Amino acid sequence: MHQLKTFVIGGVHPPEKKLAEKQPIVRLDPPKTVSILLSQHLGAPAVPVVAKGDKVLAGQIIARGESFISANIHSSVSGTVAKVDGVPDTSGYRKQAIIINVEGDEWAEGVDRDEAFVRDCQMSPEEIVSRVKDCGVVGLGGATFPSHVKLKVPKGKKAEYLIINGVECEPCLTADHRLMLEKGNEIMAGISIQMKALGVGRAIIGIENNKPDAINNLSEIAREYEGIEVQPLKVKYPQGAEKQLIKAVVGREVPSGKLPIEVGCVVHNVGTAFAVYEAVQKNKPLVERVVTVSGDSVRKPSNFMVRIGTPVSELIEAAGGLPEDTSKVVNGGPMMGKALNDISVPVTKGTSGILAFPGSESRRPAEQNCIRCARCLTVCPMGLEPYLLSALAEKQRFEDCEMERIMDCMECGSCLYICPSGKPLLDYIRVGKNRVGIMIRERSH
Amino acid sequence: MGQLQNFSKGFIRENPVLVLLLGLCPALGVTTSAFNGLGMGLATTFVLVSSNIVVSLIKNLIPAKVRIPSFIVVIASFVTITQLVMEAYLPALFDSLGLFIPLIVVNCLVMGRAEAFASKNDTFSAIIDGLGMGLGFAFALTLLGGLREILGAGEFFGLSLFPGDGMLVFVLAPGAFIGLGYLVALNNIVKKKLDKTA
Amino acid sequence: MKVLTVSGSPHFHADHSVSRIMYGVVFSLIPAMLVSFYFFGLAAILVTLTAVVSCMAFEFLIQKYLIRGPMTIFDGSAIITGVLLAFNVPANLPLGIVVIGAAVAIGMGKMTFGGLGKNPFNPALVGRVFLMISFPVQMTTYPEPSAFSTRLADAVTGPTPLTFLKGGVDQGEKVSELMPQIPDYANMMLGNMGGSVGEVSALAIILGGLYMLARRIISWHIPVSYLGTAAILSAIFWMVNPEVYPDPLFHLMAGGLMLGAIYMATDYATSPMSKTGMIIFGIGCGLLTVIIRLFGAYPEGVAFSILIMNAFVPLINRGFKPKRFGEEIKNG
Amino acid sequence: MEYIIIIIGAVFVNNIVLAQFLGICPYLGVSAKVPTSVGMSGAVMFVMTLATLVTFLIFNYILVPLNIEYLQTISYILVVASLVQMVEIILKKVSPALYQALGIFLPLIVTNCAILGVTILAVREDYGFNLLEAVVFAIGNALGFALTIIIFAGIREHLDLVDVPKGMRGAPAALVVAGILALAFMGFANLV
Amino acid sequence: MRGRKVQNICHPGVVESQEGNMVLVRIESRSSCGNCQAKSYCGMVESEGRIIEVKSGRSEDFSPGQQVDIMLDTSLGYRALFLGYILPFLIMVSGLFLMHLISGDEALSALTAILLIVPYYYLLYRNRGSLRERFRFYIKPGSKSS
Amino acid sequence: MVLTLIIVAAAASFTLATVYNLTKEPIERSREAARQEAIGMVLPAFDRLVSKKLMPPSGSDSLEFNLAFDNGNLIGVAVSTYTGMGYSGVIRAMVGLTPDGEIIDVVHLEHAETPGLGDKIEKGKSDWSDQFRGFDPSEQALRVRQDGGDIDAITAATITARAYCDAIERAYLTFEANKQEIINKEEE
Amino acid sequence: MNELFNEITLFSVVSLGAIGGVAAIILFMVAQKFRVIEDPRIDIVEGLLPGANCGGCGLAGCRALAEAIVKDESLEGFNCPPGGSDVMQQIAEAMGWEAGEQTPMVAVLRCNGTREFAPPKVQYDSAMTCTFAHSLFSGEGGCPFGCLGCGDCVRACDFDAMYMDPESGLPVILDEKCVACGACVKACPRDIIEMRKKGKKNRRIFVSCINREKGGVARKNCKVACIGCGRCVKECRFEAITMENNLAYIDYNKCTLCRKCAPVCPTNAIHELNFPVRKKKPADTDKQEKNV
Ligand SMILES: Cc1cc2nc3c(=O)[nH]c(=O)nc-3n(C[C@H](O)[C@H](O)[C@H](O)COP(=O)(O)O)c2cc1C
Ligand SMILES: Cc1cc2nc3c(=O)[nH]c(=O)nc-3n(C[C@H](O)[C@H](O)[C@H](O)COP(=O)(O)O)c2cc1C
Ligand SMILES: Cc1cc2nc3c(=O)[nH]c(=O)nc-3n(C[C@H](O)[C@H](O)[C@H](O)COP(=O)(O)O)c2cc1C
Ligand SMILES: Cc1cc2nc3c(=O)[nH]c(=O)nc-3n(C[C@H](O)[C@H](O)[C@H](O)CO)c2cc1C
Ligand code: SF4
Ligand code: SF4
Ligand code: SF4
Ligand code: SF4
Ligand code: FES
Repeated sequence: MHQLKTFVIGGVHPPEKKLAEKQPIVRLDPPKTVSILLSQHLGAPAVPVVAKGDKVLAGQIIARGESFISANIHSSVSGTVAKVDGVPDTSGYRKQAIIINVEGDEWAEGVDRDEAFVRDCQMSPEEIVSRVKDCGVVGLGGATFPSHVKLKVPKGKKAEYLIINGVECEPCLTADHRLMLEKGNEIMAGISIQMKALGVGRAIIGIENNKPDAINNLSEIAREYEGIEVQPLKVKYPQGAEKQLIKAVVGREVPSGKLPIEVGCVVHNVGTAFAVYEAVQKNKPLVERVVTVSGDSVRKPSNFMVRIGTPVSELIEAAGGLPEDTSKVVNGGPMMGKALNDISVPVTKGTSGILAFPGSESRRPAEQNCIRCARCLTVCPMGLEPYLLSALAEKQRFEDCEMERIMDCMECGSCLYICPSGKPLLDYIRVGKNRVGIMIRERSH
Repeated sequence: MGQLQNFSKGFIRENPVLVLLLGLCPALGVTTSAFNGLGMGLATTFVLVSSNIVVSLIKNLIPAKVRIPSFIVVIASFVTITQLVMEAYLPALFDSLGLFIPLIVVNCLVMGRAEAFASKNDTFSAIIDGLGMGLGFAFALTLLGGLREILGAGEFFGLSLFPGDGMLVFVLAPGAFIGLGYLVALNNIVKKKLDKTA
Repeated sequence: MKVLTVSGSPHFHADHSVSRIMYGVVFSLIPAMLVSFYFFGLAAILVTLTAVVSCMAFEFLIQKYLIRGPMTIFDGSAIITGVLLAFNVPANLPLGIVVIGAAVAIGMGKMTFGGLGKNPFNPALVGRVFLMISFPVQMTTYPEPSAFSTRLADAVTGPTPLTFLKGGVDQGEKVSELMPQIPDYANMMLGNMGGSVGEVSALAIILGGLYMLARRIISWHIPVSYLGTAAILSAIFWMVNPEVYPDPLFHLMAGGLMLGAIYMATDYATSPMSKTGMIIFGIGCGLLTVIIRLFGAYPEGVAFSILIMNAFVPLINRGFKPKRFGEEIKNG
Repeated sequence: MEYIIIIIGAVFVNNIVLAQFLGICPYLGVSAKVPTSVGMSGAVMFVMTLATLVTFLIFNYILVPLNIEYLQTISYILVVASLVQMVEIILKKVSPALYQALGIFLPLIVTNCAILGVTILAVREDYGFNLLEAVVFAIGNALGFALTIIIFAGIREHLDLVDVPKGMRGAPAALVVAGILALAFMGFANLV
Repeated sequence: MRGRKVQNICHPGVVESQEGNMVLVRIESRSSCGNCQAKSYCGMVESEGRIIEVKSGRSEDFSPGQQVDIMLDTSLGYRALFLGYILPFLIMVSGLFLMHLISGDEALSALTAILLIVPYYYLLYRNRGSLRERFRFYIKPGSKSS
Repeated sequence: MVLTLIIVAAAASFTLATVYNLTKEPIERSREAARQEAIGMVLPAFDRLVSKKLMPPSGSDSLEFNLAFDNGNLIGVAVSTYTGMGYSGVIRAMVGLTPDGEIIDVVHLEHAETPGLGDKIEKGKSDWSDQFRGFDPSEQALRVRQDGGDIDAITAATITARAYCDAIERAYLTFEANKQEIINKEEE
Repeated sequence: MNELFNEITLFSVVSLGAIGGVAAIILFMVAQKFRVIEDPRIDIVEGLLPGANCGGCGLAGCRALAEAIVKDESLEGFNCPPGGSDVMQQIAEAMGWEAGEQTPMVAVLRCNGTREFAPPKVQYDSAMTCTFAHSLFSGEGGCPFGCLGCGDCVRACDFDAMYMDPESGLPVILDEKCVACGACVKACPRDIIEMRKKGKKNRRIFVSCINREKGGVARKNCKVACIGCGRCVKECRFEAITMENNLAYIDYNKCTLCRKCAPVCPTNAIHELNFPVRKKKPADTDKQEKNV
C-alpha cells in the first residue's frame, strides 16, 4: 500500500478520543454578560476604545490593536459596557477585559449576516489584508497570531504554497473537523482569498487520515477551485504543528529559528480560512468561533459556535454539566491545552476546545529517576534531547540549554507524554525556554 | 592556631589525601599493603620535615625570584637522599615503592608546605607543620594500604587474618581507586560529624 | 465537582512506566532462565535466587540507611540486575561470592551514583567483572551441563567452548582439531554447553530479545550492530587463518555474546540515546569483544567490552546527537 | 610493529592513569568539560615528548657517562619544571593571541607528576628503550592520559547532571569511576 | 535574535583596566588542586594568571575590578591548541624520525627534533598579527555560576 | 640571582655526592647480600664462588653463572635467569643446578606478577616452587601439565607458571650447552 | 677522604651546577615576565573569610571579595553575610583599619497564605518548582502574589536556614542560621522574600503580604492579605509605613518597633517577630503566634 505522507522525525500517537466527531456545530445564544479580554492574540494587547456605560453592538470595534503585531477586538454581543477591569484569565492572573452586559442581539451596520455563500472576491490583495486586519482575524489554530501579518509576504521573500492546516492532530478536538464538513464551501472561498492576498498559485489542505469524511468533502469541493488540493496525511501527533505540517505536505524543513516563509510556505488553519471568508465576503469580524466541549467527564460531547467572551461554565452547562468526579478542565487540546483553575473564565479567540476529565485521568504519573530510555528523544519532532534540556534547565544551566537549542522546542508535549518515569520534562523545558528567551533579549539590545 | 592544632589538623580535617586530595599518585600506587603505605608515608614525612627545616632556615638568603627553583632543588636533594639511604638499608621497601620515591619531589604537598608555610615561619613551627602534614599523609596511606591488604589478601601488616586469598581486586589497580573513593567519602562524613560537635 | 487539578500540558500520558518496562525485561528472561535450570539444575536456581534477593536487599538497605531516598526495590531494575548477574557467573559459584557480587553490582555499580538511571556503568557487569578479577579460580570453573541436573556445587566441571578453544590455540593446536571436541552448533544453540548460568542458550536469549523488540522495550540498533560487527570482524580473521581463528558462528553462539548484545549492551542507563550513537556503541562493543577474545588474556571479552564502551557513552551522546529538525535544509 | 606494541601497551594495557597511577591530580581536577580535557591532552602530548627528548639526552649523554645516574631525580625535575615554563614564555613572546586563547582553553597546563614519571620510566633498564622507542613510549602514555581524561570528562559531565548522592559527590564518585574504568581496562590484560 | 549556535568556552576573570575599545582582563589559572595551600605553585604554573586583551564595542561598560566572563569559540580553542601544541609536536616527532632515518644517530636526531621547533616558533612569530585577528574573545559581565 | 641558584644547585649536588659516596658501599653490599642469599638458597654450602656470563641458546641477554666449589670440587651452579613470558614484566630467578644438571632449588629474584596469583612463585607465598627441588630436566619435561609437562601450574596463573618454567629451562639449556666449558672450569 | 670526595663529587657539582644554571636562567626569565605581584594580604583576608563561596557579597567567591577588599584598602561597601560583622571586625584588625558598622540582616517571608488562611482551591500537579508554577497559574490558593510553596527558595539556601513547613505549605526561615546571603530572594519568582534589618533583639515588624490587588479581591483568596485600608499608615507616628498599590510597606530604617500598627490591622497582615506576648490580647493574636 502506498505510504501516507507524514513528517519524519519523532511524533507520538495518543488515543484519539474524538468523542464529538459526529456532533454538528450548534450555535449558542449569547450569555448574560461577556468578558472580552484585551489580549486574546499573540502580541501587544489591544487598546480599548469604549468606556463604562457605552452602548455597543455586536461586531462593533471595542479595542484597537495599535502595534505592528496586535489585533482589533470587536464586541461579540450587543449591550452596555459594565466596566473595563481585570478578570482572571485561563491561568488565574487578572488581565484587562471589557465586560459587557448583554441586551438583545443587535449587530453593527455593515455586517452581512446572511448565510448565503459568496464565492468570488473582487478585492485587491491590499484590500483583503486591510479587511482581515480591521476584522481582527487571528490564527485560530492555537497561536492566535494576527492573520493580516501572515498574509503580507515580507519583502525579498516569496510564498509558493499556502498550506491549510486541517490536521487537528490533538486528541478530543473536533472543531476543525466539523467546520470542514459543514462549511467546506466557505473555507474553500476563504482559501482562495488568502491565496489571492499572498499571490500564490497553490494551496494544499493537509488533513489526517482519521477524518475521511472531511477529506472527501473538501476534495469534492476542491475540484471546482484551481490550485487547491487536499493532502491526506498519516495520523501522527504533532502533525498540526506548522513546521511538521510543511515537512509532511511539501517535504521542506523550516530551518531552526526561521519562519515558514523561509521555505516559501504560509500556514493557516481551516478556521482561519473560514474567518477570513467571513471577514472579507461578509464583513463580519471575528466575534465567534467553534469550540469543542468534550472529554471523558463531559455528558454530551458537542461542538458549539460561541460568542467570544462567553464564560466557559456556560459551555459546560450546555454540554450537560460536569459529573462530581471531574478533576481537570482543560482549555485547548489534551496535549497543548492549559488546565483551568476556574471555569468562569471567558472563551477567547484562541479557545478551540474545553475538555473535562475525571480524576483517574487527570493526575500525572509519579515522578521517578530518568532511566535514560531515550523515548523522549525518539519522539521529539524537533530532534531535541528533552531529557537533557530538562536536566540542564533544572540545574539552571541556561547557557547550555541555549546551546542545545532549547528554543527550537515548540512545547508539543510529546516527550512528557511518552516518558515512562513521569519526568516533568516539558515543565522544566518551559522554565529553560523562558530564561533563555530573556537572555537572548538582553543580549540583543 | 596552637602548635598542637597545627600538628593534628593533618589527620582528619585537613588530611592531605582524604580532604585536600594531594599526592594521590603515591597514595594509590604504593598502598598494596599497610607496610608499603606506612613506608611511603614516612619517607614523605622525612622529606617534608627536612625540606621544611632547610627552607625555613634559608628563606632569608634566597631572593624571591628564584625561591621556587631553589626550593625544588632542596626538596629534590632530600628525595634523592631518601632514595639512596633506602636503597642501602631498606632494599625490599625500596623495590616495592619503586618509581614513587622520586615522585615525592612533585608531591604538591611537599612543595605546598615549603612555599606556603615553611618559607614564612620559624623553624620550629615548620617542623611541627611538616610532621603533622607528613604523618597525616602517612596515616591516610597506612589506612588505605591496610584496607587493601585486609580485603585483598586477608592480611594486615603481613599477618594473616583469615585463611584464603581475599578479593584480589583490592591489591590491583581498581581496588586502589575504589578503596580511596570510599575512604574519602567516609572521611567526609567523619569530618562533618566533627564539625558538628565542634 | 471536586477540586480541580492544575498541571502543565500535556494532560495525556502514555501507558508506560518504569516498572512495566522492567518487568517486561524480566519476563523476557524466562526462557533463558528455564534453559539454565534445565541444564544446571538446582545450582542455577539457587544462584539466581540468591543474586536477585541480595540485589534487592542491598538496594533496600542503601536507599534506606545511606541515601534515604524513596523505596525503589520493586521497580524491577534490581531484579534484572540480580538475574543478569546470576546469568553471568558459573552455576557452581559459592553463594557467598554471589552475595559479594550483588553487593558490588548494586552498591558500587548503581547506588554510588544515586540509583536507577544515574549509573554510568552496567551494574551487573561491574559485579561480574569485579568477581572475575577477585575470584578468578571460582569464576572460571564451570559445571558441565546435564539435563535435569539436581547436583549442587560438586558438579563435574569442564571448560567452556571459548576457554577450551583459546587454551588449545594458545598451545598451537589447530581449530579444526579442536572443534570436534566441543558441542556442535545445534547443542550450543540450545544451551547444552559449559558456561555461565544464563548465557548458554543463544536460542532462548534470542527469543527473549524478539519479545523485547516486539514490545518496543529495546530497539534493534545495539544488538544488530554489536552482533554484526562481531560476526564480520571474526569472519575476517577466520578467512585469514581458519586454523587459528574460529568461525563467526562459533563466536556468536559461544560465551556471553548473545546475552551481552541483547540484554546488557541495551541497558538504557548505560547505552547511548540516539540511534546513530547506539550503532557506534554496538560497533565498539563488537570490535572490543573480538579483539579481547582473540588476543587478550581472557577467553571472553563481552563484559569488558561493554563496560569499556559504557565509559564512552557520555562522549557518544555528546558527539552523536539525534538529527535535528531543520538541520540541513532539504528543499525540493 | 614494535612501536605499535609500545603504544597499545601504554594506552590500554598499562594505562598511565588507570594502571600506573600517574597524573591522578589532573585526572580528578581538570575541569569537567570535554573540550578542556582535550586541550589538556594536547599540551601533555607536546610537553611529554619534548621532556622525554631532553631528559633522554641528559641521561644518556651526561649522567651515564659521568656515572652520576643518581642525580636523575634532581636534574629531571629541574629540566621538566623549566621546560614547561619555557614553552609558556616562548608562546607568549611568539604569539600573545595564541597564548591568550590557550589560557582560556586550558585551566592549567601540565602537571609534573605524569611527565616526570614517564621520563623516568622511559629510561628504565628493563624496558631498554632506544631514543625512538622512548619517544614513542612517551607519546603512548600521553595518548593513554588523553583517553582517560577525555572519557572521564564525559562521565563527569553526565554525573554533574544526575545528582549523585551528597556523600559521593566529587572526588569519591570520580575515584569509583576510575576504579570501574580500571576494572574494565583489565580486559586488555596481556593484549600485547 | 537567534541563539548562538557556536559553542563557547567560558573563563572567569577580573577587569584589570580599560582603554579605548580594549579591555584588559586578568584570568586565573585555576589549578586542579583548588583548595591546596600550594595553589598555583603546584605544577609550577604561573600563579597570577594571564592578561587577556579583549576588544569590545562596549568596553566602557566594564570597569576595573569587575568580575567578567571571557568567552572564546570552542573551535578557536581547538585551533589554538593545534597551533600551540599539536603542530609543534608533529614537527618535532617527524623531525626526529626523519633524522634518525637519515643519520641513525640518536643524539643528533634528538637535537634536530628539539631545534626544529625554533623555526616553527619563528613562523608563528611572523604570523602573530594575523593570529591576533583570528583569536577574538568576547566579554560579558560575570555570573556566579561559571 | 642566577648565581644563587647555581650555588644552591652546587651545594645540593655536593651534599648529594657525599651521601652517594657514603651509601655506595652499603648499596653494593645489600645488592651483593641479596645475590649471595639467593645463591645460598639454591646451593649447598660452598667455599668458593666463580662467576661468569654465558649466552643462552635463545634469549637476548646473557645469564650469570655462579660456579660454587667446595674444597675445589664443583658442587653446583647457581644461574641467574630470566623470562619475558610472564604475565607482566620480566621474571628473574636464581636456579641451582647440580653438576649433573639436576635442579637443586629455585628462588625468584624479581617479578611483577599479580599479587595473589602469579606471586605464588615466591617461596614465602606458597610452596608451589618446591616442586622444582630435585627435578631432573633430562628426564622430566620442564613444562606445565596443560602443555604436556610435569609441572603443576598455579591455579588461575598458568601464564606465570609457564613463564617460570621457561626461565628455568633457559638456565638448564644454557647449562647443558656449556656443560663442557663449565666442567673445564672445575679443572682450572 | 678520597672515599667521600672523588671525581663523582666533581662531576655532580659541575653538571648539576650547569643544569641548575640553565634552569635558573629560564626560571629567572619566567619570574621577570610573570612577576607575582599578588598582595600577600589577599591571602590573609581570604583566610579570615568563611570560605563558603556563597556569593552573598555579590562577588564571585571569597577570594574575589578578599581581592576587592585589599584593592580598595577599605571595608567600605563590602559585606560578607555569612561571616557577619565578626569577620569584618577581624579583617579590620588584621589590616589595621576601622571596621565599618554592619547592619545584620535576615531574610523574611512576606506571605502568610497558609493552607488555613488561603485555602487551596485547586491542586497543583507539575514539576515542584515555583518558577514553573508561577508561569503556569496564579497558585493553589488563587492569590497571584502569594507563595507557591514549591520551595525554590529552600533549595537555593546553602545554609540549611530554610525548610518547608508541610502543615502551612510555606517556607520557614531559621533566623539563627540565615546569613542573609540573599540566594532565596533571587530564587523566588514572586519576590516574596525580603532582606530586612535583623532588628534589636531580633525583633521585626513587617507587612506579611505583597498582594497589590484591591482589598476585596485580595481578601477573597486570603484571609490575612493586606487590603490596603491604610489604618496602619495613620497609626504610625514615625511615617515608617507607606501605601502603594493597595499595599502597605514598613520601612525598617524608620520603624522604631513601637508595635502600634500591628493591632490595628483588620486582617492581621502585620507581623511582629520575637516580641514578648502582648498583655491585652487583641482579637485574634493566636494567629500571630503561629507566625513566630
Ligand atoms: C504542537 C503543535 C500542534 C499544533 N496542532 C495544530 C492542529 O492540529 N491544527 C492546527 O490548525 N494548528 C495546529 N497548531 C498550530 C500551527 O502550528 C499553526 O500555528 C497554525 O496552523 C497556523 O495557522 P493560523 O495562524 O491560522 O492559526 C499546532 C501547533 C503546535 C506547536
Ligand atoms: C515574531 C513573529 C513574527 C512573525 N512574523 C511572521 C511573518 O512575517 N509572516 C508570517 O507568515 N508569519 C509570521 N509569524 C507567524 C508564525 O509563522 C506562526 O504562524 C505563528 O507563530 C503561529 O504558529 P504556531 O501555532 O505553529 O505556533 C510570526 C511569528 C512571530 C512570533
Ligand atoms: C587481574 C588479573 C591478574 C592476573 N594475573 C596473572 C598472573 O600474574 N599470572 C598468571 O599466570 N595469570 C594471571 N591472570 C590470569 C590470566 O589472565 C589467565 O586467566 C590465566 O593465566 C589462565 O590460566 P588458567 O589456565 O589457569 O585459567 C590474571 C588475571 C587477572 C584478572
Ligand atoms: C533493556 C534493559 C536492559 C537492562 N540490562 C541491564 C543489565 O545488563 N544490567 C543491569 O544491571 N541492569 C540492567 N537493566 C536494569 C536497569 O536498567 C539497570 O539496573 C540500570 O542500569 C540501573 O540504573 C536493564 C534494563 C532494561 C530495560
Ligand atoms: S523518556 Fe523519560 S525516562 Fe526516558 S530518557 Fe526521556 S526523560 Fe528519561
Ligand atoms: S515539547 Fe519540545 S522537547 Fe518535548 S517533544 Fe515537543 S518539541 Fe521536543
Ligand atoms: S534564608 Fe535566604 S538569605 Fe538566609 S541563608 Fe538561606 S538563602 Fe541566604
Ligand atoms: S517564597 Fe517564593 S520561592 Fe519560596 S516557596 Fe514561596 S513562591 Fe516559592
Ligand atoms: S598528579 Fe601525581 S601526585 Fe598529583
